[in-house]
Order: sequence, then structure tokens, then C-alpha cells
Amino acid sequence: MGEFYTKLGPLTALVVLVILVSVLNSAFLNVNNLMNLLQQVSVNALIAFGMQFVILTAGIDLSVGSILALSGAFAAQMILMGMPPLLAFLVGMISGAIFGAFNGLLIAYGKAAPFIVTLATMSVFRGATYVLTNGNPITGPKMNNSLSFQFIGQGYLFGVPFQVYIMIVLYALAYMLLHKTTFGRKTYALGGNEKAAFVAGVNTKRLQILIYTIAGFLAAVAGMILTSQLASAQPDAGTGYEMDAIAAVVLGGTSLAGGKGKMFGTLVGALIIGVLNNGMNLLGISSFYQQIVKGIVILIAVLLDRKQSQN
Amino acid sequence: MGEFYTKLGPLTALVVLVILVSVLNSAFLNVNNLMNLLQQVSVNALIAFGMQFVILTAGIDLSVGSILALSGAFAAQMILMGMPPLLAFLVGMISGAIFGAFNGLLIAYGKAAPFIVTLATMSVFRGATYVLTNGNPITGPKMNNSLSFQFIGQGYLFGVPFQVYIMIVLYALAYMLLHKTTFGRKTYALGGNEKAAFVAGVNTKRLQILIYTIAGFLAAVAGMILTSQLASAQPDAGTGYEMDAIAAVVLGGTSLAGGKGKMFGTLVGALIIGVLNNGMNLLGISSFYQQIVKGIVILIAVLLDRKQSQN
Amino acid sequence: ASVGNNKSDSKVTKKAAKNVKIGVSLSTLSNPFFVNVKKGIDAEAKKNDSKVETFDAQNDSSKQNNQVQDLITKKVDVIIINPVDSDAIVPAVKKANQAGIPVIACDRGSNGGKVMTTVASDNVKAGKMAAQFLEDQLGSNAKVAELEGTPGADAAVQRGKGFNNEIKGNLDLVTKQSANFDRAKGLNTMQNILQAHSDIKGVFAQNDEMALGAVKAIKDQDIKIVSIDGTPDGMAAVKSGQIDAIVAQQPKTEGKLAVEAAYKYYQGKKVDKTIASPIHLVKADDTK
Amino acid sequence: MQIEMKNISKSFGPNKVLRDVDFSIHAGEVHALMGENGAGKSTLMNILTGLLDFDGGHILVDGKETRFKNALDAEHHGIAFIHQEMNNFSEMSVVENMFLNREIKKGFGMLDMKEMKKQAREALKRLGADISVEIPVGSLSVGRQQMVEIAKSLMNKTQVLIMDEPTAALTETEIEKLFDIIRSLKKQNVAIIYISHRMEEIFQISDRLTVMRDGLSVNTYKTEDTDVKQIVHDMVGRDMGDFYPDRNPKFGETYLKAEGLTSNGVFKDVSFEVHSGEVLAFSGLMGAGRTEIMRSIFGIDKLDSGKVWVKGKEVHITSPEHAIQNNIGFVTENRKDEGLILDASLSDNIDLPSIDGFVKKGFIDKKADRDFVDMLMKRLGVKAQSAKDPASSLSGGNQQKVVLAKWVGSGAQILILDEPTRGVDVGAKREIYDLMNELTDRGTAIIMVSSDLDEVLGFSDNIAVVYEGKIQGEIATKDATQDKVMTLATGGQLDE
Ligand SMILES: Nc1ncnc2c1ncn2[C@@H]1O[C@H](COP(=O)(O)OP(=O)(O)OP(=O)(O)O)[C@@H](O)[C@H]1O
Ligand SMILES: Nc1ncnc2c1ncn2[C@@H]1O[C@H](COP(=O)(O)OP(=O)(O)OP(=O)(O)O)[C@@H](O)[C@H]1O
Ligand SMILES: [Mg+2]
Ligand SMILES: [Mg+2]
Repeated sequence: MGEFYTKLGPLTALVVLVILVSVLNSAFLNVNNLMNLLQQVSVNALIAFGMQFVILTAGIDLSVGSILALSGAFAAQMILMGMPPLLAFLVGMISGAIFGAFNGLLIAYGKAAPFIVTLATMSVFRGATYVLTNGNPITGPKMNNSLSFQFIGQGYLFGVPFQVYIMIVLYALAYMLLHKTTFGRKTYALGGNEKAAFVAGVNTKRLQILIYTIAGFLAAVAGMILTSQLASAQPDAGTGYEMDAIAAVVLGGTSLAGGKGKMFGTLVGALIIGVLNNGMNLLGISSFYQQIVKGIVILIAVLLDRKQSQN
Repeated sequence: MGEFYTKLGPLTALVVLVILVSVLNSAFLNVNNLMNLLQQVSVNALIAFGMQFVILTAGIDLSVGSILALSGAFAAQMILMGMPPLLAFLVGMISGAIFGAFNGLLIAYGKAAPFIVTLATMSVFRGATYVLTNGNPITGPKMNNSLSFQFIGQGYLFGVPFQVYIMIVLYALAYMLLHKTTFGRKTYALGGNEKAAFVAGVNTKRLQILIYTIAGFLAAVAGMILTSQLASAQPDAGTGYEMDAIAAVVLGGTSLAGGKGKMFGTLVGALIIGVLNNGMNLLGISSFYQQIVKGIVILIAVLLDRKQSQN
Repeated sequence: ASVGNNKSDSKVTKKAAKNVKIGVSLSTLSNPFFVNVKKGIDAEAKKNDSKVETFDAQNDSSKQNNQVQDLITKKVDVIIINPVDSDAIVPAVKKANQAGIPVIACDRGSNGGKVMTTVASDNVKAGKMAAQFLEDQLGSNAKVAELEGTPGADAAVQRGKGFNNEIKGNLDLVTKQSANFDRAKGLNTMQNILQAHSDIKGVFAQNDEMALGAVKAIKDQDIKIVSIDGTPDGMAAVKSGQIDAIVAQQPKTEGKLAVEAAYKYYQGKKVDKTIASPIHLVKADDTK
Repeated sequence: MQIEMKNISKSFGPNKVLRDVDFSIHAGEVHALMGENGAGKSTLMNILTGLLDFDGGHILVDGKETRFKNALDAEHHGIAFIHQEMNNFSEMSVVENMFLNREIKKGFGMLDMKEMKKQAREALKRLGADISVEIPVGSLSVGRQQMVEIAKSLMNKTQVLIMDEPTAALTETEIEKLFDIIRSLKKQNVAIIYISHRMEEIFQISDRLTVMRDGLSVNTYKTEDTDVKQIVHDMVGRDMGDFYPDRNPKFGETYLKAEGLTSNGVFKDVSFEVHSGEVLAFSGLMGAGRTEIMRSIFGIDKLDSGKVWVKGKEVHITSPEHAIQNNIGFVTENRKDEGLILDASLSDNIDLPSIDGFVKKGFIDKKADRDFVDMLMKRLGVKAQSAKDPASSLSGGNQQKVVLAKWVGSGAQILILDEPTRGVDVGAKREIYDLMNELTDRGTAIIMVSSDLDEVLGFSDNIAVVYEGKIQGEIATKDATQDKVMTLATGGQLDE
């Protein structure tokens, strides 16, 4: 059962949800809406891809939402200062990777629990964003008028939002990295039994740092997309996104205890959450009830994925 | 070092912090301010006492903030409907225990990860609070004019806020339960090695349910205090409180991996967070920087409590 | 419960503006509106050389109570409170009363305790004005949608109330969905609403941020959009015609008025019980 | 008390692990349960004590059909079980472990710590184990942890005591103590089920013995009526020659040389060398520090001083990764903690130290990897349905083979084996020795840490004896006797 769910369960849950929503409102299957859906999913999916690596090592990263905001604000600031947008985005993404590496360093060398380290840096990075933006959104004609700036988050290619391509490419890369390389194998080993992995010659510290760097980088990519999409960097962007990303990973069948899970599951998990949000909007469910529905759907999906039990 | 910190580290950190703040602003040591401080700490401390049990079993409870709000709203509703305040509080606390038991049931029998179960119920309970309150704070003359209602959260006894007594009594109870009874032993055992606990005949399912019930109950007690203190039940009360409670527990030297930690540490952890908040206000640190400072202090305190390492 | 021995206005020990130590507790600083209230306060205080101490309650009533306590401990001369919630702030106001520190409520009132004055722009009225704008533009029974703020937040409740009362029988509200006062959520939610209701003619967003997101979803469709606040980003969008109208509140003025009231009080002058901060409708056409 | 198990059968999924097994025990006897790894011994005992359900058969306790609900239920009926795999709470103290879920209480449900400590100390003293009851059990060596488990089972009024490989991590002295206790329990009419792979122990202590193979109970004998040859035949299904194959070593160059290794408070001034083709055994009493020395050489723990040369070149090894790069491999003594990723597949366990060698154009070469794993599993005779099974589903002995496979596969030229045959059956032991022979023939240098004195004397070229953190003496195996090794191990000197 557990084995089955890990392979097919999340997909089944997604299909059931899609059928349900499209029966209740046929507008759901509209190509336009599906494009919107994919676009809406992409930010959470990108963050979740990084979160997947972290969770596979039995870690967690609560700071991704703050990294998203800080790197977004950073890139926007650069643009206002006259840097070409694409270069500014690159700088923003690198800054995100550095923030992630900082988490990784504290966790690997400080030997502190990832939960509390990233809880603390979540606060630090958010505070830094407020200081940087002075609490106001960063925007300006340099952002509003630059085509290359806007294309990332607002452009379409063959009728598909550009950010969807970004998601697909990064999914493919994350998939290969996790399932086809020794890096991925070591990630699983680290999460399965840190001591055994260490004794088997895995450089566990370096691996941890790299993994949090990836998580930071992907959060920053999401930050660039959001900044471009809104043509402004919001100081409170990404608040609470860490929870959606974690939910996507877990809904996809990855164990929070580490060592078990597939990248495909995480993509499906992100889609489940996206369909849920999109569907509830389409069905006009009142915002009070939306939270209840969302919680219940997560519960149902996750109860199917019972943890491999003790006996 | 780790061993040392578990015993004395948090206290040292607290003392250093207290000295630092009082040197920078002597108003801190003012009796009045110390009373305020204790009062401000009590809500977080109560939640943290329950969280401590949960974390010792290697679990986590993200729904405490929502339970606080829902049980508070519930009690307030009862009062408006004419129930005597003290009885309504009792009902509210029992409802909190039931919500907690619901978490425990899902975790024990559903065999799903506590993180995701309580993430989902956090959403469900919050939604239920909005539905119950219709999004508006619950208040009314029955609450504003009842002395017994207001005493819990606003009253003083011998110059000490009444809620501080509640905190002290519940600390004593939690301390005894954890350190002096078989219940406490089993809690450590469950967190230290679930399989071995099962083999030793510990009824792990019942234990889990009881522990989440306690966490729900204590969150509800905090909810009653808050409702009385504000003379109204806020639908969004307690948002984010789970993180402060977790931080208090971890700052107190309890391992998120379960099986290790002391109740005294958690009390100290809650005090650290309280002194930090109160102190930063007294020192007039700008709110943007407060987040940064808070994150850094948590980091420093927690780096002292390195997890017992692989080598 | 008694309010305590607060000083009566006649016995105020006069103070020069530069000696008035001002404590401020704002409901949140992650919303540009309140950042601008803060700017208004700071600017006015700076002009008069008085000291300001500002705290951010992060939309948490309990945190706000603690912060007011801390301000009392710091013995400020006046506390400007922008309550997270008008009921929940009452105990804090009473504490200030007991300590003899005058309280000025800002943007939202306090439902109890003794407040020197309340400086506010009326959120219910703002909602009503937004509704009237859509009625003017669209005629009766046009289909409209509403983007709500964070469920339960005071501004969301008040603005929604004003809007919904006004449109009853005049406009056809086909759906209302929360976008948490957030720009990114405003975009996504608006996209989804448009899928389900392609025939809407107007949108009311409870704040500028959500409207700015919705604008991205609406693109060049002929849908009238109105919001409340008047943040710099919002005003720029009105200027460029992306947003059709904003019920502009003037946060900086609000902050300024609150500080002025404090000075007046310490000059021994009488302060009105309520001070209205102006709100007015800014339309895209006006700015051309 | 008299227990009879009749026609017991049990399957894990499609895997039938017990087929109509019969087994019985009566008061005052020691009944040994023997059988190769994975034969089903532990499973049978788990069924008896209510830890596992069974699919068919009957359990009669004093003639009455019984099915214990859980371990606690069995314990209330006077059955105690010392498990093969350590099931303790490493963060909790010794006394807390010993009384878990059977705490002594004063009034109001409060714990009586004083009484518990007193009883725990008494129980440990009976075993002659000098262990503080207040330190966390996880800080003890594996052997000491085992002593705690035994002491714990002695505290209760037990009528049936099951010991699943209690001596796997013990040395001669402790084993003697344990046997004294078993004999005295026998006198008090306690029934004892004794599972072990150490042949000589069985003949020393048991009254009857039952041999299992492939989930069947093959035969039950009176111990005095049978012999080793018969038992081994029953166990492995064929005749076996000597337990220990001959050693015909050809020493080559010095592969590993250590000089003055010191870790403050643990060991000091340890010097030795091991050559290509040599098996150097490390013997000593429990807690002598052998494991610690090896961990430091392998870069898991830090050295305070000392030098290490690999093939004549001085190296400063700071991590296992670094050690592996220097062609060193290390089979740790604690396979659950450091040897295996229990939830991962056999294949993922086996190829972990070698995985970097299977990269083609940046990606893992799946086919080469699979062939490699298959080859190793065959070579070591790992008994499993498939290489995709999780390591946790194997029997203890087979898990040990997986750990060996992992390091043999890494191609290490210097192989440190810490208790390599712990919990391994006679047949498999022989296979491991044959493998070691093959490896040394190809020039590998092997350091074998072993607490099994027979093994040390039976299969090594030189013996280094460790006493209290230093090397008390080194002797060539051909000159060594049990007495000589024990003299050194207890701190004595050999007079030339
Ligand atoms: N939980 C389980 N799931 C699947 N298979 C299992 C499980 N436990 C044991 N087995 C299988 O049952 C068989 C018997 O295992 P058992 O542990 O009883 O062997 P054993 O005789 O005790 O061996 P050893 O001497 O190595 O300890 C083995 O093939 C093992 O793989
Ligand atoms: N008296 C003691 N009390 C508690 N722990 C001890 C004591 N003596 C030694 N130890 C522990 O034993 C360990 C050293 O034993 P180590 O495992 O290195 O020895 P060994 O010779 O390999 O023995 P073993 O065969 O038991 O593994 C250390 O972890 C040390 O802390
Ligand atoms: Mg066994
Ligand atoms: Mg050892």
C-alpha cells in the first residue's frame, strides 16, 4: 500500500481531483485556464524541487520564502540602479544560492537542527528585506518598461507562459540530478542514515551545504519570476510559501524522515495544491471554507501515504 | 559541550541576555516591567510546555495557534450565549483537548507524519474559527462587564498578574508529569526509539494521542488567557505562535529528533524569547531590525546546543 | 473594571513639542499604507525635534498589548495606537489610562478605555465610495467580483461591509475571493475568477496591492477596477490608466494629524474627539 | 513452565520463513536453537513472545493453548527475551533503560528512582559488570550494552529466558560469567532458550538442541548424544571440513604502518604494521579500545597524535572519504548504526562506497552498477529475494554479509574488519574466511578485530593484543595459545 502510493498514489489523487473539479465547473479544462494553472503552480513547484532535496536528507528549509523576497528585492534594486535586467536576475539568483549556502554552513558545521536554523534565518532574511526595501515595494519605470525584464514572468512562447518552460527545464535538471547522478544517490544515503553515509565516504558536510544552496537558488529563481510577473519586488513576497512547498513534497510521497521519495511525486504534489487553489476559486468557495477544504484534502492525500510502519 | 548546554546553556544565555538588556536600559529591571515580562511570556510558555511533550516524541504540532483561536472563539461564543465565564473557559479548554486528540488520532492510527497532519489541521481549525466567528472578533458587554471573565487574563494577585500563577502551576504539573512519572519515561522512550518502545510494551498509540491532547489543552488554556486579556476572541489569534513555541523548546535544549530535553529548559527558552521581545522594545530597536536581531540571537543560542554529532 | 485615576485635560503639564516623547504602536509594517502612516508621524515629529519610538505589532493583538505595556514602561508622553483590532486593544488602552499616558487612536478606534482622540479615515465609507464608482461606471445589475483581504482582518471587514451594503440591489456580485491583501495572490486569484466568470464588468479590490496583481490578470479586457488605499504604486497605476479609480486615503496625513493632536494636547488646547483624515476618489480621467 | 510450539508457520509476503516448525522447552533445561542465518530462529522467538503474528500452528503453555498479545503480555507470564538486535534507548540512562515500562513507583504515580537504581546496580553486579547506571546507554560499547540487556532480563521473576545471540559481542570473561548465571538459573528451574552461532558454547551449556534450516526444524537432539559434525551437517545440509581454512600467507610490502597513535583518554602510543597478504588480528577484552583505534585510523574520530603511513607514504586521514581514497575499507562493528542504511535497498547499500566509480558522462551507469551488485551478492552468498529488498528485511547474519560485500566491492587494499563474523552462521563464517583468504592472496592487507578468541587463533597470521588502550604485546599466531593471549589481554607480560 505504502509502496503503491509512493509510485502511483499522488498521481491518482491528482487525477481524481482534476475530474472532480472539471465535472463541477467545465471552465477548468479550458486551455487558457490550464495555462494559468501551470503558471500559478510554477513558483511553488520550483521551491518544492529544492525542498525535495532538503527533505530527502531529513532536513527542512523554512527560509525559502524569505530568500525569495530578499533575492527578488536585491535584483529589483540592481535594476533600478541601472543594471541590465537579465544580469540583475543572475545576480539575484546567485545571491539566493549564497543565502542557501549560509543555511547549509550553519547546519553542517554548526551541527544545529535545520528546522531551527532556517527558522532563525527566515527571520533574518525577512528583516533584511524590510531594511533593504524600507517596507515599500520596489518598482519603477526601468522595470515597467523593460521587455526583457517582463518576459520572464509575463511572456508567452507558443501560447505557453515562459515561466512554465523554466519550471519544466528545472524539473528535468532536478530529476536527473536526483535520480541519475551520484549526487542524488548520496542525498538519499545521507537521509537514510547519516552515520552510515559518512562512514561510506560521503562528504556529508559538503553535501548538506550544496543541497541548501540548491534550495536557496531555486527559491531565488522563483523570486525572479515573481518580481518580473508583478513588475515589482514586494517586501512580504513569499510569506508562508515554505509551507506550500513542504506540503507539495510530502503530498508527493516523500518522507519527512528522509531517504525516501521521488522528484516526480513532488511535481505532482505541487500540481495537486495548484489544482486545489485554482479549483476552489473557480467553484467560488468562500475563503473561510477554502482553508477547511484545503486542510482536509491534504489530510486525505497524506493518510493514503502512511509511513512504513514499525512492525 | 552539548551535555553541558543541555544542563546549563540555556540558563547562561538567559542570564547574559538579561544582564545585557538591563545594562542598556535600567527600566528593564523595574518590578513593573518584570511583571509585564512574565505576563507576556506566559502565553508562549504554556503552549511550549505542551509542545515539549510533542517534540520529545520526535513529533511536532503546527496547529496549536489555530487551536488557541478556535477554542477561544468557542468559549467566547458560549459566554455571549449566556454561559457563566468560568464554565465557558472549561468548555473551551476541553474543546482544545479534543482538537488535540484529533491530531493524535490521525498521527497514531493514520500513521502520517505529525508535521503534515498538523499543518493540515492548522488550516482546518483556522478555517473553522473564521466560519464560527464569521471573520469578526467576538466581543460584547457580557465579556466586558464580567469580572470573573476578566480576572484570568487581566487580574492581579499580590501584585503579580494572575496568568503568571497559571503558568507556574502548569509548569509544575508538566514538570512532574515529564520527570517524575512513568508517563514521562514513556514519552522519552517513544521519542528515543519508537520500535524499542513498542517492543517494551509501551502502548505507543495511546501515548501519542494523550500527548497531542495535552498540547491541544495547553494551547486552549493560552487561548482562554488571551481571550480574557483582550476581552475579545480574535479569529486570527495565535497565528504563528507555533513557531515561537517550537523556538522556546529548542532554545531550551530539547532535540527536535526526540528523546532528549528538560522541561526547565523550555521555561528558560520561553523566557529568552520574552526578554528578547521586551528588551528590543525597551531599547527601541526598529521593528525591521528586530527580526534580524531575533533571528541572530536564536542562531547564537542554538549553535551552542550542537546536536550530538556523528564523531 | 475601573479606568483608574487618569489626569483630566485641564491639569495637563504643558510641554514644548521637542520634549514630547511619542510612542507609536502600528498594526503592521508589512503593508505600505502603514509604512506611510509611520512616515507621516516621523516627518512631523522630526520637524518639531521630538523623539519617536515605533513598534510593529505584526497584526497580532496580543503582541500589540505587550508593546503598549513596554511603551508605558518607557514612560513616553503620548501613545499613538493604530489598533490591530478595536476590541482587543481596550485592555491596553486602559493600562495606558492607568499610567496617565494619553492615547491617540489612529486609523482604527478603540471600543473602550479613554482615548484622547481618534484620527481615522473611514474604511466603511471608502468601501461605499468604491461601490458607488462601479455603479456610476457600469450601470445597474452589472456583474462584478470582489477581491477580499486577509480573512478577519479589520480593514477587510470594514471595507467589505461598506462595499457590500452599497451594492445590494444595484450590482450583481458574482463572486468574492480572498487574496490576502497580496499582489501575487491578487494575480492568481483574478486569473481564476476570470476563468469562472468571463462576463464580469468590474472588480473591487480591497487594497491597492491586490488591484495591482489583478491588473496583470485582466490585461486589456474591458473591466473596470477600483481599489482602496492610494499607495505610490497604486497612484502610479491610476495615472497610467491600469487601475480605473482608487479611493485614496492619506496615510501620511493621518500620521501627521495624530502627532499634531499630541502637541495640541500638551499646549493645553482642546482636542476634538475625532479627527477625520480625508479620503477622496481618484479617477484615471482626473489624472490626465 | 513447559512450552510447546507445534506446526508453526509464518510468511512475510511471498517469503515463507517458517514451515511447520516444532519446538519445545521445559523447566530447568537449556535448549539451544541453532541454524544458519535466516533459518527463522529470531522469527520463531518473536512469535512465541507475541511480537509477531503467525499464520498457522499452536503454542501450548503448560498444555494450554496460548497466544500472547504483545511482549508485555508474555513478560507478565514470566517470559523474558534478550533480543539479537539491540533494542535500547541510547539517550536514556542505564537504569532508565532497565526499568522502561516496568518502573517502580512510590505514591501518587511518582517514580522511585532510588529503589530502581539499587536494583539495577544489583543486577549488574551479579554479572560482574562494572557499569555506572546513570550514564546514557548509548555511550557504552556494544558489548557493555549487551550486558545491560542481560542484566535487565535477570531482574524479573522469569520462568523462561530467551537469549538471542547474547554473546555475539562479549569476550571470554563475560561469557564465563554469563554461563555461571545460566547454570544457577537452571537450578532455580528456569527454562532457557539459547540461540548462538558459537559451536563450542552450545556444547558447553546446553542440554538439548534443535537445528533449523530454511524455515524447517530439522532435528532435536540431546546435546550429549550428538557432535559438532552432525550439527553442522544439519545446519548447512552437507558435510563441512574444518571451520577455519588454512592460511598460506605470502607477505608483501608494508601496506599500513601506525606509529604512536594517541587519543587522549582512549588509547595511547599504539604502533603496528600490517603487510600485503597478512591477516593481523586485534584481540583484547571488551572496552580495551580496539574499535576506537580503528575508527581513528579511518578518519571517523580525531587522533591527538601519531603518524600513519599507507604503502610507505605518510598520510593525514581526516575523514572516511579520505581513507577510502587511500584504499582503506572499514567494516564497522555496529552494523545497524554505521554499517547499513536499513530502509535502503541492498543494492544501494552495497555500491555506496564505490558509486563514484560508476559514473559515465556524469550519470550513473545503471547496468554496470547492477552487475557489480549482483556479482558481490553472489560472491558473499547474501540470502535475499532481490537486490531491491530493503536491508532491514534480512536476517542479522545476512545483513552482516551485506556490509562485507560493500567493502569488498570498494576494492580496498587495506581492509579493517571490526567483528566481521558477529552473528554469522558457521557455514557463512567459513565463506567469509575463504573470502579473506582470497583477498589476501590478491595482496589485500586485513586487520581483523575480533572478540572471538577461537577465531583469532584459528584464522590470522599475527595477533596484536590490546589492553587498556595500548598494545600489550604482539605474537605470531603460530606461537600463540589461548593462555598467552589472555595473559596479555588482562595486562600481564609474556616471559620469553
Ligand atoms: N520484517 C521482516 N520482513 C520481511 N522478511 C523478514 C522480516 N523479518 C525476517 N524476515 C525474513 O525471515 C527470515 C528469517 O529471519 P530470522 O531473523 O528469523 O533469521 P535467524 O534465523 O534469526 O537468522 P540470524 O542467525 O541471521 O539471526 C529471513 O529470510 C528474513 O529475511
Ligand atoms: N567502565 C566503563 N564504563 C562505561 N563505558 C566504558 C567503560 N570502559 C570503556 N567504556 C566504553 O567502551 C568503549 C571502548 O571500547 P571499544 O569499543 O573501543 O573497545 P573494543 O576493544 O572494541 O571493545 P568491544 O569489543 O566491546 O567493541 C568506549 O566507548 C568507552 O566509552
Ligand atoms: Mg536472528
Ligand atoms: Mg569493538
